[in-house]
Amino acid sequence: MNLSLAFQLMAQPDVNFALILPEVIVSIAGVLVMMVDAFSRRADQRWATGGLSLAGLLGAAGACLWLWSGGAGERVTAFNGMVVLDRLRLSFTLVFIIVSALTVLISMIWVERERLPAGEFHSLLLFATAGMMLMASGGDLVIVFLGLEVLSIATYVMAGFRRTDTRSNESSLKYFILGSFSSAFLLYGIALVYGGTAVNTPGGISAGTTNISEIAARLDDGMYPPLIFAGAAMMLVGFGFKIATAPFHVWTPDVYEGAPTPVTAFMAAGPKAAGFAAFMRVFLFAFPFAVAATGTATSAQVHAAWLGALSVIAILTMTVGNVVALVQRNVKRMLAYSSIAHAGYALVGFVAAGATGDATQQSDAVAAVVFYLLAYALMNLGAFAVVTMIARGGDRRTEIEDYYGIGFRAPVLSFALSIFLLSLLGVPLTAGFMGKVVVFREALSQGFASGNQLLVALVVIGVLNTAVSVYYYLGLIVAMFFRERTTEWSAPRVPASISVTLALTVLGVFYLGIFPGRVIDAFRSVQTTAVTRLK
Amino acid sequence: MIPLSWYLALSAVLFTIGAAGVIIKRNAISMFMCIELMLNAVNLTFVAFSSHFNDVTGQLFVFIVMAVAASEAAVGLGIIIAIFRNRESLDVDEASILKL
Amino acid sequence: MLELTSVFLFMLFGGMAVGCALSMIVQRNPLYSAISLVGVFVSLACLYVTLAAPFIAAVQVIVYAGAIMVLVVFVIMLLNVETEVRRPLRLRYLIPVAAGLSFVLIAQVFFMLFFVGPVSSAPSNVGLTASIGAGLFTEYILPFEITSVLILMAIVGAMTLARRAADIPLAARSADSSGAAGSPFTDPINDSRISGSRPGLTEIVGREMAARAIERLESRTGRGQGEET
Amino acid sequence: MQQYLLTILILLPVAGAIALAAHGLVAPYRRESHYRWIALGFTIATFALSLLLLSGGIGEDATGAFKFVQNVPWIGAIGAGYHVGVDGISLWLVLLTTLLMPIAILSSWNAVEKRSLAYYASLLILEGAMIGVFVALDLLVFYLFFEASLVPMFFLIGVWGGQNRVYAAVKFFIYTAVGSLLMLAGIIALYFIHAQQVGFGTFDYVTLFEALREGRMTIGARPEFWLFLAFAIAFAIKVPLFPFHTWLPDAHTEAPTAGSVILAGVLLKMGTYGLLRFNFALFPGMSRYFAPLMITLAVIGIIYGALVAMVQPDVKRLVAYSSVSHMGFVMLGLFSFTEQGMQGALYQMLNHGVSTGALFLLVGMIYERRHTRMIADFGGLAKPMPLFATFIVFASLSSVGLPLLNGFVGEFLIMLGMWNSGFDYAWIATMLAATGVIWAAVYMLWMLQRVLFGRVTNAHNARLPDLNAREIGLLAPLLALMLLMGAYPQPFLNRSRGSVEQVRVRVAAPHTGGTFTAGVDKSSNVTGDR
Repeated sequence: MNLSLAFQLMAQPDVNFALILPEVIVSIAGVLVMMVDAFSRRADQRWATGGLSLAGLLGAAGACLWLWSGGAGERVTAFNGMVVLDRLRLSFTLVFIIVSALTVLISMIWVERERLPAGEFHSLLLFATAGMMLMASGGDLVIVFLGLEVLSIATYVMAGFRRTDTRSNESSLKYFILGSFSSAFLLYGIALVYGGTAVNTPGGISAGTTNISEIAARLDDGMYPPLIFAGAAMMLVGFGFKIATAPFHVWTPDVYEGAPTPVTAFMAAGPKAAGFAAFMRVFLFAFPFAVAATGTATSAQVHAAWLGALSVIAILTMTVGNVVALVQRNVKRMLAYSSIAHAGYALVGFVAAGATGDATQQSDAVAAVVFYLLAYALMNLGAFAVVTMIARGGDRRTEIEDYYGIGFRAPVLSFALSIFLLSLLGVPLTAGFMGKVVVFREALSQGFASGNQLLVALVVIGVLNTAVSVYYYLGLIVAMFFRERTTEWSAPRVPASISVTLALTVLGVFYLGIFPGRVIDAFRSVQTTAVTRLK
Repeated sequence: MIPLSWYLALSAVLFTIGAAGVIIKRNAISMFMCIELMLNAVNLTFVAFSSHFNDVTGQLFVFIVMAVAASEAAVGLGIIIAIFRNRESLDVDEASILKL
Repeated sequence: MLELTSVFLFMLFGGMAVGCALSMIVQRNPLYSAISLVGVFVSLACLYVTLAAPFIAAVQVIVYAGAIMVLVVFVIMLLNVETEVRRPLRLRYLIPVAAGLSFVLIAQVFFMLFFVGPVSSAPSNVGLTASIGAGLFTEYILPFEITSVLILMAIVGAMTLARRAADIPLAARSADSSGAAGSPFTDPINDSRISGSRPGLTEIVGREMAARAIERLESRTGRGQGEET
Repeated sequence: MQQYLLTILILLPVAGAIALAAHGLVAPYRRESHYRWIALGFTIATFALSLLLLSGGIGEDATGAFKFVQNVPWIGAIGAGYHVGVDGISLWLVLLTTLLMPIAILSSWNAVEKRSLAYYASLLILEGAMIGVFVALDLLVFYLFFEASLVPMFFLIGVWGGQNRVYAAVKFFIYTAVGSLLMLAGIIALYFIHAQQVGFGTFDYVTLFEALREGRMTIGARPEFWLFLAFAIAFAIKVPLFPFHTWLPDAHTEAPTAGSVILAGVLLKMGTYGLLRFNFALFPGMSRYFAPLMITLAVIGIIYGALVAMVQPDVKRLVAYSSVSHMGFVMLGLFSFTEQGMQGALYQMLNHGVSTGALFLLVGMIYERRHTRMIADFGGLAKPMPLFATFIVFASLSSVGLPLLNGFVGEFLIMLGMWNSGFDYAWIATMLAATGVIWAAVYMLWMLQRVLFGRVTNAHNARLPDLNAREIGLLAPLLALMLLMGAYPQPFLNRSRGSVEQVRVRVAAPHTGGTFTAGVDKSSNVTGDR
């Protein structure tokens, strides 16, 4: 046996680095950061690695915009369909880059303050970013899975980065155990779908596939439809763990509370958005709305099943997140529950995207979700930047009592935090409000157009939950401005990198809140081109 | 030859045992081993499908999964060592600052 | 018709796998669990051989049984991990999830047993090293390369986490502890900016070594007492 | 200029807030007194600019059309536009806002020592948001300003308020925020109804109004029921109408003086303004359907507010409950659906802003001197503080509705309108409301008697300094307005007639609606010859 067989099997590898340029740039930057770190003196390490990371991310953003402007030509897939260039990917990639850049800015002062190895932290962050990008760009489940693993493994380490702190260790351990647990579910789902999509052709059994668009094409002819159902259910559980939807959210508060605050900021914004990217990529494109199929066809049944399950999950997620947040006394825990609730709001947009067969409407809904996640990322990172400053050495001061009366003693920090909280709450003129409006609007317009009462109900529940959330967001503002402090406290000096972060996030929150049109239009046009390109 | 479904059933049983183990076990290393068992169950599914369909993709996937499992093992054991250094115990209930 | 030898082999290795898996979760000593898990891995490798996947079978033995489990056993021995104590079930809130899940899985098993798929065709050559190599470097070239990033990152991560705490300067820890103590709160940021207040390298190392020595001494005596009682 | 005037009016105070913040950041050796001068400068400039609105010819023709309109697309993706304009209804409310703002800032000249930067910045942002509410002609923009006005007020109460400020601030925020969420739901529903029937979704008030009037868009009875409720509850909380009023006494009592003045003077009017502008114009059928209920609640509010005010031991709380009573009158007038009633209601909104504003200022002044507001702590103040006594008597009489003062005009028109409204049992409502006037006289005069007259019972009160020039200066314009509005209401009413008439025709006519000129002949212009 025989070389000839090998040659016979050997398809031409479809290598095209142009299509994965952002991922390549970020990975190279990660390696460079490690090299620079190894050869630089300790004192300027933080600036060297931080600056290099920012440069790498900037380069990736440039590459992303280049792809966006059609720089790669008309090609939409590469590496034998492993990577797709559609604009779901590009818009998410931009969000990831923004999240990572802001995390680098927040962490620059933190790594010095805690005497942590800056180079390792920044290179792990860059690798995690590459992982997130891969999750959004994967045209094949193997890439989605690998991206998820790259992201997860980097995040496990980052969560445990303060090695001498037991809380950080435990957070890391919990994240690791439950993260790998959910990966196993996802993987089992992939395996079952791979088996379920085998097709009986006249020439014999044609093998199953893990290619997302292939899966969609084979749903109705698959030999073992029950396997597809089981696989989809398993993947739902796997992704549900990753984006912390109820009832798979139980790990979130512990992990978020224990992890170092800059890492928590990153985890709540980046991996969550990446989870959404992969989740939407897989479920919208592999199990799409079945236009022509009859109700008994597998594709229609799978679609109805996951959409129904997702709606229930969305309701649970919004409600659990908000209700449990009401009783939290720790700010990081409260923000963790709030992040669960926000995942629920974004899921409403996801359900809207799934409920339609119309390509334009679907891409509009996807754009709304991306916008929402971008808005959430900005306000969340900003809020955690402030929490980092207030918590100080060792992340000790994160109880609500630690915020009593700081309002006018640290005006910059507390006013910035108030803006972020109001935005999270959804007060007009902020990004949070606009995000909710666009997401709920998509859901309602689908609901009214198709007579789908479920979507309307989702929006109503979302609005009710917003009303509930008034209480706890306001509670923190009340603590900062209206309460008196009994213990001694001096305002922390705000270092330059944090000032920049706060300025960027505050401006971003107001920009997205007041002039969201340009950004939404950009995401939308992108989504539409994506759909037409892929057809 | 054995029908495909036997292998699938076997792997489902192994997966369930692994998942149950994660929930029952309270030692971090044992939990980690249960997760490895779950991954192996998935691998069995892949290999069974692959040889059934006469398609190499499933085995390639298994190869990737093994690499992932190895990386997870390295990082997971690193975490376990770090936590043991600080706490001298791997019992996830014991002295847990954060509730699980 | 089912070939008797294959049925026998399947029953043998499948039974071994399930038995070892059960033993793994029943054992209270992590070391025994680890050895049972090695048993599962080996049985699975044998099953891969019956599935005409010799390459994967070999890798299974080398990577899982050879590398990962050795690492696990090494860590267990290194850390002197204690035997588990039986206590009421942890993660209570997961019980409904678990119940639902196991129901689904058991239903799946039943479904699979009653739905007897067609018996596989003639022995294939997809499992051979050549075809896997060809696949890895054509179709799976990108995943293969991502794997390299993954492993690199895992090395960095494991190193970062498991490195001894000694290379963290003592100054950082004292800042931590003063933060915990509360008032008067010294701001570590401001402190760290005063370059004059930083101890020199020799001082750090010296203090650190002394601290480690004391720590070690204390922990040793502490543990000794614990064992006696 | 015409086109941008309103935008400038909204942004000028906000620019003032930004200037304050910049001053605070840039000048390291800052003096707190700079802030109040900056704030005063910006508010006076805003007031001066807002006077230009009078030159716009509003109310000179009968159409009541919007002037100073600016309409530009804002968020293309969801069809929201930035559309502002001013008509006879909003004209006076905008002017009231810009007038009260410098007064509010002057009133806190010495009262706010700490954190004055944030204080004045909050007031300025609040002013921008309030002007925005009154001129917004796009429902989404209206909602934005409606909510945005909440945040600075929340801070004003919570940071600079009295003892119980946290409770009051949170209650205020949650009540109004939850109410306005309902309105948001209604706004979005309107958007989709328009999208379904006309083909494109819009938040534009004028477009929606025209589509409804010309029958291009019809809202079914059941949706209209819910839509009316969604809007009406949001506004009723703001007014506040009887069962939703519980946040008001707390907020008023705990707020700093300037906050109370703005709250009573302007913020409450957002509710009645919203009802008049949106509920009546967009849901006329349901407005008629709900009128009996609303009238009942209004009458209950009038009497309840008055009775509770009577037993208050705290002057500020007394004035707060009198607001509940007065705003009941406004609601009564609005739901009479007659020209007199609605014009009277609009007029009463202004009156209430002026006279209750003045009362809160006076209470604030006495509080600054004595640090108490309990009626029992005072007595015989007329002797040491004759000027103060004069002013408070004057303002109280205006609030009570003494003829020749402004309160009388409004209340008389409202009761006349209600009497003529043609509702069954309208006379009962009118009679009951009239007793409200009597109760008002009782509680106000009783309060005056206990505070001002008699012997000086408390030694602290004997040496109190009388009002100083600043205080006289900030009260004088309000007193002048009371006299002017009481003696010569015609110019005020003329300006708003056309716009009110347009809404009235819509809401009083049968549901099919007609052109608004068709309705004019039906009602004689009683308004003029009072």
